Amino acid sequence: MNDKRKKYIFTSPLWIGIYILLALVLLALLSMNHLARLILPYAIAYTIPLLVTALGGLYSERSGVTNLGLEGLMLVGYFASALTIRFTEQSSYALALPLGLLVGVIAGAIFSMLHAFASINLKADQVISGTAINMLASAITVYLARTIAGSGNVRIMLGIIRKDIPVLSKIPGIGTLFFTQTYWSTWVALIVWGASWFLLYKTSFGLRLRACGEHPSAVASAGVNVYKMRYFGVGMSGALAGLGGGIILITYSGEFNGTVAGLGFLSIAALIFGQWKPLGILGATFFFGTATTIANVSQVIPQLGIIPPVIFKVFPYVVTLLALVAFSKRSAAPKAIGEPF
Amino acid sequence: MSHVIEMLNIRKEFPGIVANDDITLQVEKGEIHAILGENGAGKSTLMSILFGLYHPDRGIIKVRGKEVRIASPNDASDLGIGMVHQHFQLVQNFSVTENIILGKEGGFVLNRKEAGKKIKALSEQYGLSINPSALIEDITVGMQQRVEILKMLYRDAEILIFDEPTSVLTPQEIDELMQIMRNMIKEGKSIILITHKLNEIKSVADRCTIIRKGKLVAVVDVASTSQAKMAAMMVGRPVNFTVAKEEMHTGAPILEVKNLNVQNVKKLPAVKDFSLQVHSGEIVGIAGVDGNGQSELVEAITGLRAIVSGSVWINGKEITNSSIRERNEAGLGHIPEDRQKRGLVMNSSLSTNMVIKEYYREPFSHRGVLNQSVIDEHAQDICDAFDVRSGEGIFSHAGKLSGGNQQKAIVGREMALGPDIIIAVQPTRGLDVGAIEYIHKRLVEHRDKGKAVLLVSFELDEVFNLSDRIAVMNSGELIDIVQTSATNEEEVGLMMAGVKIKEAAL
Amino acid sequence: MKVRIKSNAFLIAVSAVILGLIAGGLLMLAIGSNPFTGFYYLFRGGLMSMERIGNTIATAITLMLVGLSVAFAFKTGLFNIGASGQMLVGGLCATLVAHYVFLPRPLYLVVIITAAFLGGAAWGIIPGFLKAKFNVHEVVATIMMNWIAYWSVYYFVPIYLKAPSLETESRSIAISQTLRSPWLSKIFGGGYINVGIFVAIAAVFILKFILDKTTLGFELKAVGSNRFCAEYAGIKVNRNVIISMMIAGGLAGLAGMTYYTGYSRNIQIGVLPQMGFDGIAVALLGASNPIGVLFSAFFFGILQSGKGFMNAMTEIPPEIADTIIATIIYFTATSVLFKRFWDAVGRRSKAKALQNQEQADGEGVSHE
Amino acid sequence: QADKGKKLLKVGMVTDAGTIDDKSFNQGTWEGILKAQAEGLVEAKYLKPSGTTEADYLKEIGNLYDAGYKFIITPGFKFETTIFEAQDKYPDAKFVILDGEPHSADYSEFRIEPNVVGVYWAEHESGFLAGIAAALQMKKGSFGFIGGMEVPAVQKFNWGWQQGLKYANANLGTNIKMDSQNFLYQGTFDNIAAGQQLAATMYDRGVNVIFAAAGGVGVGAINEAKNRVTAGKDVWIVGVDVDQYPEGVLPSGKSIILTSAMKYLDRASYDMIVHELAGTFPGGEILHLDATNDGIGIPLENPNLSADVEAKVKEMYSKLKSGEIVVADSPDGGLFK
Ligand SMILES: Nc1ncnc2c1ncn2[C@@H]1O[C@H](COP(=O)(O)OP(=O)(O)OP(=O)(O)O)[C@@H](O)[C@H]1O
Ligand SMILES: Nc1ncnc2c1ncn2[C@@H]1O[C@H](COP(=O)(O)OP(=O)(O)OP(=O)(O)O)[C@@H](O)[C@H]1O
Ligand SMILES: [Mg+2]
Ligand SMILES: [Mg+2]
Repeated sequence: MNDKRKKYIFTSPLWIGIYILLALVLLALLSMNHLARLILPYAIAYTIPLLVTALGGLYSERSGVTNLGLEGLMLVGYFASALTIRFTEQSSYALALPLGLLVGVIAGAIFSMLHAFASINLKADQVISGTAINMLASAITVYLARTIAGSGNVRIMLGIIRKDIPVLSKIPGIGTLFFTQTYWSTWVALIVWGASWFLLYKTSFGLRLRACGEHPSAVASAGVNVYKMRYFGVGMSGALAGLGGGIILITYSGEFNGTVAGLGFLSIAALIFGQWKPLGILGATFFFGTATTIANVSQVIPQLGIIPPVIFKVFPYVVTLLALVAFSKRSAAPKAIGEPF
Repeated sequence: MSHVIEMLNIRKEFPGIVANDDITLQVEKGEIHAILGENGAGKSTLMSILFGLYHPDRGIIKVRGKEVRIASPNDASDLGIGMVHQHFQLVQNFSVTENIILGKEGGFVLNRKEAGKKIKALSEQYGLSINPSALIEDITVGMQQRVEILKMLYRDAEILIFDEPTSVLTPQEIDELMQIMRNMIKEGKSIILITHKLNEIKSVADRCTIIRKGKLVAVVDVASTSQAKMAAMMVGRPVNFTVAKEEMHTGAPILEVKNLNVQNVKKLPAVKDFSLQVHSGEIVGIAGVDGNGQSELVEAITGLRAIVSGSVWINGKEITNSSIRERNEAGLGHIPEDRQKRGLVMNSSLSTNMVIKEYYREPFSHRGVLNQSVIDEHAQDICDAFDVRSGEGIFSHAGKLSGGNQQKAIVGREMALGPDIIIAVQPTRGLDVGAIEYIHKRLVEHRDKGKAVLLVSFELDEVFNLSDRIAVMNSGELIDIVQTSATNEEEVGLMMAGVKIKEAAL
Repeated sequence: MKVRIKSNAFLIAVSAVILGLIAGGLLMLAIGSNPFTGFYYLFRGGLMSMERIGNTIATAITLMLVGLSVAFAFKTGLFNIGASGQMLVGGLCATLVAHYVFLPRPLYLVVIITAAFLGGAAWGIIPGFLKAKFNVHEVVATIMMNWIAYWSVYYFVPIYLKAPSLETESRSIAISQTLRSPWLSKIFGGGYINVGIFVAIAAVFILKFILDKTTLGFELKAVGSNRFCAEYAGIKVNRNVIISMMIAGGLAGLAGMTYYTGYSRNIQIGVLPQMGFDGIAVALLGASNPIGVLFSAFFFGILQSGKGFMNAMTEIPPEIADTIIATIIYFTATSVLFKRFWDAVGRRSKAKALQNQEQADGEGVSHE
Repeated sequence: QADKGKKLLKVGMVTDAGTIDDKSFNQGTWEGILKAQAEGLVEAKYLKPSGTTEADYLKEIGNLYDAGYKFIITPGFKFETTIFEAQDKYPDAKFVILDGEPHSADYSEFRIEPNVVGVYWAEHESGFLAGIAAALQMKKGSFGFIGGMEVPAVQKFNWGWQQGLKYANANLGTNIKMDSQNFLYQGTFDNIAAGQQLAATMYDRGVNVIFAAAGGVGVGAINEAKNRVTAGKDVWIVGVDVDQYPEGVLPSGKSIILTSAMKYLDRASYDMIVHELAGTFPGGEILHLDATNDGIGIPLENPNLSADVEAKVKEMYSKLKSGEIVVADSPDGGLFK
């Protein structure tokens, strides 16, 4: 669907992402310091948790349930992964990481059922329920971390080792930018992204799910159980947010420390910024990832040092506000979002 | 004689109301069977039960002689039952194909092309001519209805239910629909038709089941029963189809609209170069099919929508760029189209709702501080005068009132403003006969006081009953304004379809 | 009839609180602690001496003002999760006043309150404006504003308010320039209670008055309940959205003032004040009613300030308090359950009353 | 019998920002207390404040005090004003403040009562020794520094580290490159992502050894080093405060922590407890722990340093002790920042 909407494409988040990318490629070619090479791999690493979490939000919101609880769901996955890895890494290091991610996914999905139950069965205010999820998650995970692991922190021994992709990494330019120094979790996330796009837009299941977010009674009258679809949507948001949390752990953080520092909320912003579309989300999260990374490393890059750091730091947030202003006139929000059925 | 459908002794209760009380419906194969009943009589409920959306508290359903349990629309669909709902069940930003195949996609991976072909073929077979790849939001209401019909045909439905299919169509589209129905019968299908329009029943139906307040009244043979008789059975008393109304002398123009151009949500022209005058002492009715710019016209006049060009005047004062409040103060009253969305604050008390346009004025408030007792008195007066009934009086939340009482409250509030002109949009939609009569009477009274009324209605009967003059709108244009006494339904119907009689006559 | 609705909200809040406490008790049991001991020390920690009561009140003051901010926005149908950022900016303005404005006490208080209110209001008005003019979702906008505030304060403080050696916070405010007042401290034996309590309580009643008795409140509530109807009625929806966010921001700004220049004596950088989020809970438990907020702020204040003592006396982690609060909010969100429960109870008792009455009438009058 | 009935000294600790097992400041302090507890000397409890304001700290001190913990240890300079208040408020309690001394909020009054001991460390000496050790072990290469916030203790580590590297280049025949862009303060103690990204960028630029004195930011840097070493690169981290060797351990059993610039926090808290029990609590004093009193140094065991290097560092250590070498606690002499 929506093949007719191409006319706006050049202002879409995807394209903003592509512009940045092109600019970076250009910089990489021009600059002796390989600025882009210094930034891009880490920007991608930072993007991925946002991407999968926003994708989770996409499932939920496309099925018609607002999910403000992504932050909390990420945290649950973050915690469950950390705990699993902490208890298995000694006996089998090779299996610990994938297992940890899996448990994170499951934990996120289970926890999200609280939100599903409240918003689907009880027709509760979804914003409030989502807020409760966030509060519950941050209180309970830290509580459990304290009682199970002894302190608020759960540290793991080693995350994923970055690898160059054979052959592809040898391609000049693109190869060095995208295929060197990658985490395997990044490819998992990208596969999830591709599969989600396929599921949502190319299958009958996706058609039904999206219809639930637009006009649930039409779906019901077509003989499809709207409750089940919405449970699936919310469950996926929990699972993917859990995955996002797990990826934070095994890529750059290496420890559960009781907070995902607003990344869940940022994912919601990316979901809206990306206009509830997989490509848009990819562009929006990539934008956040890159902008934040630039802000973080600007200190060590002399070319960037001349700009006051506060500019870098507020840049992603200001741009998001501006982008939302620019896109506001044609919001693609699912029509029945937040409405109980 | 074989019955394709038998619903025997069906009972369905909702909290506080028995929607179906021991109703029996028998439909023969190859017939068009009409169901007639007042608003809230329980027609839609009965059909929802047949379609598997509700489950009966009691009663048996037989399809082709076999007793069945219909637990979901899927079961209904498997039994060959299809339904076109009163409110279309279409996803606006999906394509025609996607809407039709939803729930019956056949396979996990979508094959839009294949489905599109099948739909095209079906559409040609029944003369529906539809573009499978168009988006619903881009096609007309009539076309949307065809999509609903195709949805049933795509599911190989043998028994087709139409719930008030004509209320959104032009007379010409109605004729086409009737033809499509006859085609379907020829193909061996059976049809259940729900409509409030007796002439339609007369024109296509074979038999008619009449229900009142959830109970079966009679099953009649249409050919041998007069319209008046059917109406009387439906309501339980002889029905007077017209409102008593005296001739009035019209005075100065109260509302003037000059060369108005307005865009719709999608930024397309919705009202084109529209001009109209409404004088004191007259009711002008705007006739037209839903979606031809009436809503945009009203919104432009009332200030809810920006005007592209042209001007609006009340009592000779230009209000084109005035705020909504300034227009209210200039003497404009407005009974909005959607009483739930615009008309009332559902989770506030009636008393709050009754001053929602006047709360800032003396005596309801003084220097920004509300005077609650005066407000309550005012609300009580309106409720008394307009017979608004509710559980907790003026403290009831507006959302707890029945539709008719909500509408009476709104009409009361607007009348209490003492406006020089009232714009009444669909003032009786979804109301029962009693409430309709009441509101019609009040509108005519308003006119009789020398004030003006601009009535917008999709019901030709209502327009003819109330209006002194009729303005016909099609695709945002004013086709013509005619004296009610000098025209008839056929002529107005043609104009609603866009035919300019005057020019055609030339 | 109004009374019934209110008591309904009250019943729901109480039910949620009880269930939250039970959930907390179960968690205590789960780690092998005695919940009664736990709750005993939790509440003792908040209330056992005048000084502790003073500290509890000091915590409640900030919670109350943030709670009012969130509740006020709720009334206009807006969800303000930007209270943290508004607190920071309001707090920063108050801190600047505290450092650079020297006036007689009453005048000084007026200036600092105004400054904090305006600072928070400025931070609230931006999302309000974006919502009104461009329909930008206020949830996203306020989140973005939080981070913009976070980083602005982060870079502003070290440059303009640098302490001699500390990088993590501004230099301290002279005690006479804080909101603490000697006579209050005397009553409460020290503690961080400050004149913010009067600001907070005044805010409760002013808001109550605005919402219930004024045309402004009438408009705000109408916009919040049904903006389409409000628009139709001639109420300027956009203006009200902006006003609502401005006042909400201002209230959060006042909360920032009480936190940074009353409870604390300097503004911390690198921290989004958690209270900005706790205020959501306060507003929800208080059913967005100013009086409700007053009580729920005190209740949460007790939990917040008692948890440390509980932790000192038992093996129960202080996070239990946050868990209780979170559970309460979940139960508030799912209050439909209680509503059904209490309605059923109500029906049954009504039926019973009717029955009794009929019996009293002697001849079981038939209702057919 | 009498021993059992005797009430143990109740020792409380209030943590600074971060958790009790921060592998750094809090943990070091707590380990000393735990040691005393394990020896049956005391009963211990730590409380984590809900914020980092003076009020939050004082509240937890009050909680400990009311719960009977009247010997309270607080790690970090952020407690200076807190203890200034507490020493008067709780005259019958004793306080140890690590890394600071009590003073009023406006710095107008520095006063230490007989119930308080302040402890300072010569972080610059510790950083100096770590610099010597790292330089000697690597011989050549490019070194860097990531600090958390720009606070005195962190700054002194940085300056000492640079002086150590310079000293080794000048006197011990090493060739360590120091580029100003590789010496920086991230600005927080908790941004793990930034720590990882900064370390990655530095390593990409050819830095071999990073001295990370940065709390959670350092955790990110350690993660990055682990990642690179597992991938076969030759990069290192120098730990801070405590022996961070275990933090850098890989599944192979090796650690990426070259050595650590330590200050013996555990020793300080333990010693203070022992003094108190012996009745020799040095109340009212401000202790300066440095090489002369074995308050700083690198770990006793450094699996990643060769025996030669360790011997050489010992030699330097004795020179520090004797005063033959003096390390400046300021950036004078052309140091970065
Ligand atoms: N889901 C429901 N819950 C409660 N009451 C309902 C529900 N659906 C219908 N009703 C009530 O049942 C009665 C019958 O409604 P129904 O929709 O069947 O009437 P109808 O004959 O189709 O009327 P109309 O001509 O207006 O379409 C009405 O009083 C309606 O308010
Ligand atoms: N979908 C629904 N769900 C729940 N209750 C409903 C629903 N529809 C209608 N009702 C309730 O059913 C009752 C009858 O509704 P309906 O709209 O048919 O009113 P009515 O009896 O026709 O009154 P009026 O003549 O004033 O329109 C009302 O109390 C209404 O609140
Ligand atoms: Mg009705
Ligand atoms: Mg109906």
